[in-house]
Amino acid sequence: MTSKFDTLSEADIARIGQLVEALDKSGFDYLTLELADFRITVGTGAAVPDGVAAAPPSPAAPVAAKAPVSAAPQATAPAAGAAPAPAAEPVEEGLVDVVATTMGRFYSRPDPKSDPFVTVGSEVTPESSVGLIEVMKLFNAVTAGVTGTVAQICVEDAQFVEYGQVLCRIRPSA
Amino acid sequence: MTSKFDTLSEADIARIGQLVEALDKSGFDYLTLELADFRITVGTGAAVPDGVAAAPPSPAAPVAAKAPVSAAPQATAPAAGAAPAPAAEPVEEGLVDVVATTMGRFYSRPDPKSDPFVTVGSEVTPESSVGLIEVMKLFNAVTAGVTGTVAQICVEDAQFVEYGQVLCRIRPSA
Amino acid sequence: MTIRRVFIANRGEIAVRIIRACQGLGIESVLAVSEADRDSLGARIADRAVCVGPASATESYLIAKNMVAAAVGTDCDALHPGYGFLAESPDLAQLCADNGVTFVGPSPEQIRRMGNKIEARRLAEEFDIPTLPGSTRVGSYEEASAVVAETGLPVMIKAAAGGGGKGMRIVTGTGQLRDEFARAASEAGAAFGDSTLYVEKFIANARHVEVQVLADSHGNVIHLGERDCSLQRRHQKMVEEAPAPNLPEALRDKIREAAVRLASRFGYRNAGTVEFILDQDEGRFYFLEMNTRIQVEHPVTEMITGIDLVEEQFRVAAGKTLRFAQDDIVFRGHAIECRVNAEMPEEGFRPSPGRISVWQPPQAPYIRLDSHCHEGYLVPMFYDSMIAKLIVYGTDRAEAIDRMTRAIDRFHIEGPATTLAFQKRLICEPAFRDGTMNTGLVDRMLAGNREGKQP
Amino acid sequence: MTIRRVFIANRGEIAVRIIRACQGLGIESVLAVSEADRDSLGARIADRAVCVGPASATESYLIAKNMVAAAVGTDCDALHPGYGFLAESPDLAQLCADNGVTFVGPSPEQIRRMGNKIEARRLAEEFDIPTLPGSTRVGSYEEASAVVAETGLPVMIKAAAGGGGKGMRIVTGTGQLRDEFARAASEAGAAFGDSTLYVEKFIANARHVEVQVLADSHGNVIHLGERDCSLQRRHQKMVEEAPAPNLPEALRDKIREAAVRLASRFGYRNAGTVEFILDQDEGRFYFLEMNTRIQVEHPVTEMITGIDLVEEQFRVAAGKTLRFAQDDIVFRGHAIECRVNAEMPEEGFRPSPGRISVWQPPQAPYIRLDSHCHEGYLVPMFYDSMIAKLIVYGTDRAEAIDRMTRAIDRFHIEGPATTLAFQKRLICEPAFRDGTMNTGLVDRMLAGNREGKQP
Repeated sequence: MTSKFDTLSEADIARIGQLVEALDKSGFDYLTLELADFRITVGTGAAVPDGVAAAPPSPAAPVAAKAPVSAAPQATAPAAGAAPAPAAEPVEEGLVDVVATTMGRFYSRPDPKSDPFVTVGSEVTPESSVGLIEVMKLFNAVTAGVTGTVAQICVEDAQFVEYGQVLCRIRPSA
Repeated sequence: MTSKFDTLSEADIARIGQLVEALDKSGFDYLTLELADFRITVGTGAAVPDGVAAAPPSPAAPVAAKAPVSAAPQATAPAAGAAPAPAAEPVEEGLVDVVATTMGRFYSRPDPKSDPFVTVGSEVTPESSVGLIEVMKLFNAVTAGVTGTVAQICVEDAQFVEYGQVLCRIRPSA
Repeated sequence: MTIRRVFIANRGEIAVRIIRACQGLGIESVLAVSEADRDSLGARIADRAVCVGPASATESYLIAKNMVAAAVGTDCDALHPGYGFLAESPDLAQLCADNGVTFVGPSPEQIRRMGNKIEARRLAEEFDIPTLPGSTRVGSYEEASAVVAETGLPVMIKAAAGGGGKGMRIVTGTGQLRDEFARAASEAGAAFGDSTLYVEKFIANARHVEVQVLADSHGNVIHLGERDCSLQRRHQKMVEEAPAPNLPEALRDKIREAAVRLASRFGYRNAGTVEFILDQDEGRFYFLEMNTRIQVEHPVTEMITGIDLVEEQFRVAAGKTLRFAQDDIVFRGHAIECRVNAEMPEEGFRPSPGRISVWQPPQAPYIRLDSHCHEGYLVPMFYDSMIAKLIVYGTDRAEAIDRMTRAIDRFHIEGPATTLAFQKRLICEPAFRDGTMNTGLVDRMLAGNREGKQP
Repeated sequence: MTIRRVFIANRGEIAVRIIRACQGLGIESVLAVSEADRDSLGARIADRAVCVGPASATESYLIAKNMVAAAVGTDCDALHPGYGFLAESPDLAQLCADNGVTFVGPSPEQIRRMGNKIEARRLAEEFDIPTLPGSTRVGSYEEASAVVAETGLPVMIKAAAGGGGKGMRIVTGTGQLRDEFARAASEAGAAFGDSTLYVEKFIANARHVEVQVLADSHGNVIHLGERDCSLQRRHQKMVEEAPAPNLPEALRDKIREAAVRLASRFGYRNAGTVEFILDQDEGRFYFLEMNTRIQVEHPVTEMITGIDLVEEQFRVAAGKTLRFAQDDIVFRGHAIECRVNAEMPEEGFRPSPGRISVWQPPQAPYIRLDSHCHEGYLVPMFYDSMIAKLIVYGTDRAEAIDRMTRAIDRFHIEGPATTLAFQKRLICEPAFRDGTMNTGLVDRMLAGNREGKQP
């Protein structure tokens, strides 16, 4: 067996030193750095709780150890857009999410022949419809809720959306 | 098994030295570094509770979630004295542990009528016996290994001791 | 017709149980989750989880059209309702049928008819299955005594409107009937604003015995033995076992045969349970109702038969012929289940939701745990309080009881309070140990024995 | 005499298995651990763990006097040896006896006699149990042909000194004997510096069938059916099942009866396994050896009988009478076990120790996992490479095979390489599926089929 540090260059070692210094100057208690096959922890006091509290491997759950599966669609929808956590996608500051008030099929236009209710750039008022959600032939209009301009459309026409899924984002007018 | 260091190159040792220096200059308590097949921990005071990395709650183990059970005796011996981790008991600086070279029954005196081999304060040389460990009527002398004064006796006469258990601690003479 | 992807319209341990059956059969699973269940174990192990609404069940798990819309929207060809929620909703089954989704259960018609107690009772009588004498609504003393003349004494008089023992009276002597009737009527009126009463034969020494049946769509029906669920608190089952102890073999056969007859004359399909009340003194049994779904306590039947009931549900729902004839079923040993609820026995069993800080279940070859819980899991306040089903198998009933007792001792849970210690007391009761318990045991213990305060 | 506290002189999954049996019986457990096993799962769940030496087994788990000294030193009244290590050491059993510690197993004398292959063979013959013709050492062609005259052809000639197929020759025709003998002798001489050979009847189409017996100290002996362990790589079992498939019932009964006769004529006590080689072409079986301990593959027997073998070991060791007569044993369904080893099939199955980064076993009612591993566990390099036993039950063999196949697909392990994918290929082999495999299957697959490289 060759050097354990084969995977670590001199530069890496130096950088680790820098990290330690940087952290030292900072007011933080610990730093954890994880790469593919590399993990470093520096800190004071107790060791870093490894996210155990949040979602621990469950005795009952073979797969619980993996990252929590978001309830976001995996097949039919652009998952990121549908993920509950805004963090799922870099979101521009100050945009307002318009979310699905019920799960169902999203329609971006009143009928196949018409134009979409809104497109990026459309001006909207709180009452303007941004789309319809159909559940068992029952259509529910989704309204913008704010006055502003449509900045992003996050779902496609005729896509199945979940409850709470972000449909579009609006830049409120100042 | 030959030297534990077979798997570490001179260069490795040097690099570890750098890391230790970096940590030393800093105000931190410990540093943990994990590579594919290699893991290092540097620290002061209590060892890093490496619970998360080394011993996570196991799907297979209902009780694995509880704090790692030290292999130290729980019933017959003063557990703290036997615990492998030095952290188990505040230990005076610079003392040398004399540990059990085999598991068995520890005898502090050559025979019930004699005085103990050593008591706190006794002067010892590397060859001095500090006690006997009996396994199936076979008695093994345990020697001090250093020159100095007995500072602590950690086990009782006729107590069952584990392999590696600390029997006494010696303050080496300068 | 084969099932490729199934939508699971449920949550908690049964969702996990169903997903694992899917994995075992190579069927994809899509799980409905409310906002509160997004990160549940079920959501983690399902191939996909779909948020169908907010935490409140009435806005999520209880909306049939949403469930079916979600099943269709996620391209599922079947739907499993589990138990509770919409499991016995004819509408859900109908919506599935209308939308070309295979409902893993009986037909909407069968659910509807068995769901109607009067209709179910009529069916049982039609198939020559004994039903409880009386059980009719009475508005006056005269009507009441007419019923009594037919049923004989003792009878139970209770408010037609409500349950929970309110306005409940046991009448043992003819002389008391008039007074008891009057008191019960006024109590009922006061409690429910409706003084209509219900009179039925009272069985003092009763046991709850139910038979698991399994039927395919080709007219084949078998039973998988019976379960005894006599340990109930206010009609809530706490401990179940299979087979039923202390049952004369001739009587056991009669009960099993009656259940199969009901299911087969009725043309029933999929898994179902026929519930009976057993009069231990007279050695007679009476039809109570039929549950047209998989039941909470199905694991005890699985333990003594070696058959995976949920897997078989999928097979027969897909139109396959039963893989077993009645003679293929080998019953062996004894199984007991405790429903572990997050409740405080010492405070009237009020729910005790919250974060589970320690979860260390016992493990051994003959211990089975069905649960969706784990350390760090937050037991939500929105749903029922069952957090696990602890099931043990023994070569005989005594071994099963011992194993359960030790298993409970080894089950460490911190965070929510649970019913485990109380259930340990139950199975250690002499009446249970020697198999002579009846449906009144739990409530008697609670009423009489105040150590109930420190279970 | 009852057992209050037991010392477990073993490690890994069997230590965990034994500790859980103790918990089920209310027996305290003290586990021997080497320095490498201080933090093992066994150490965590045992009531106490005692460090008996450094990591190297020869300095820890293999020192009989230390084990007994530790048992005495921790006030244990019994010792369970598990399998491997000192499980079949007469010295350990003797030391226990000398120190008043109940050995959970047979007497030292019985271990010693069955441990001596010549003696064991003599005993089998004495009890009229067929043994393999030949199996004698020969130094010259003349001796060899004398043996052949008695056994008939074909015969196998192999080096008496070594194993691993070195200098192994199959002789089918009398004409070849002289040449083959010469070649084998010179090969053996070259390889082991000893040209002595071993001649025995060669069984081309052989299966490994073994019978589980259980005996108390009052002369009662029963069998718990047989296991088929024909899937072996270089005599290492990889997949085991119960019952043995494709066995004419008459033959099955004969084999079971022979095992019981051996154990009872021998006066055997505790759990044991009698191994036979089955000649599928001639429908005959021959005694191989008797293992005087619990065996790795005991779970498949537990799955089809519902009996906890380790618990029963403690009962009979404590002097209790067997709880079962032969007729009480109900065999149901089919069970299969895969020994999951941390090995690289594509590199000649060399061990692949290391840290387990992902450990997600499949879970379902009829899947059982016996293991000491968990995420974050470092598989030590000092001991054998078995990290788990994956066991499934099915109502029949086909269901068990399907269940195992899917269970393997669902078992996610990262860190060490494992044999699982290879075992999936094994159980999917047509010869295994239809139960016509023989002990040569695995090595033939490895020799022939080079997809073995990407299992």
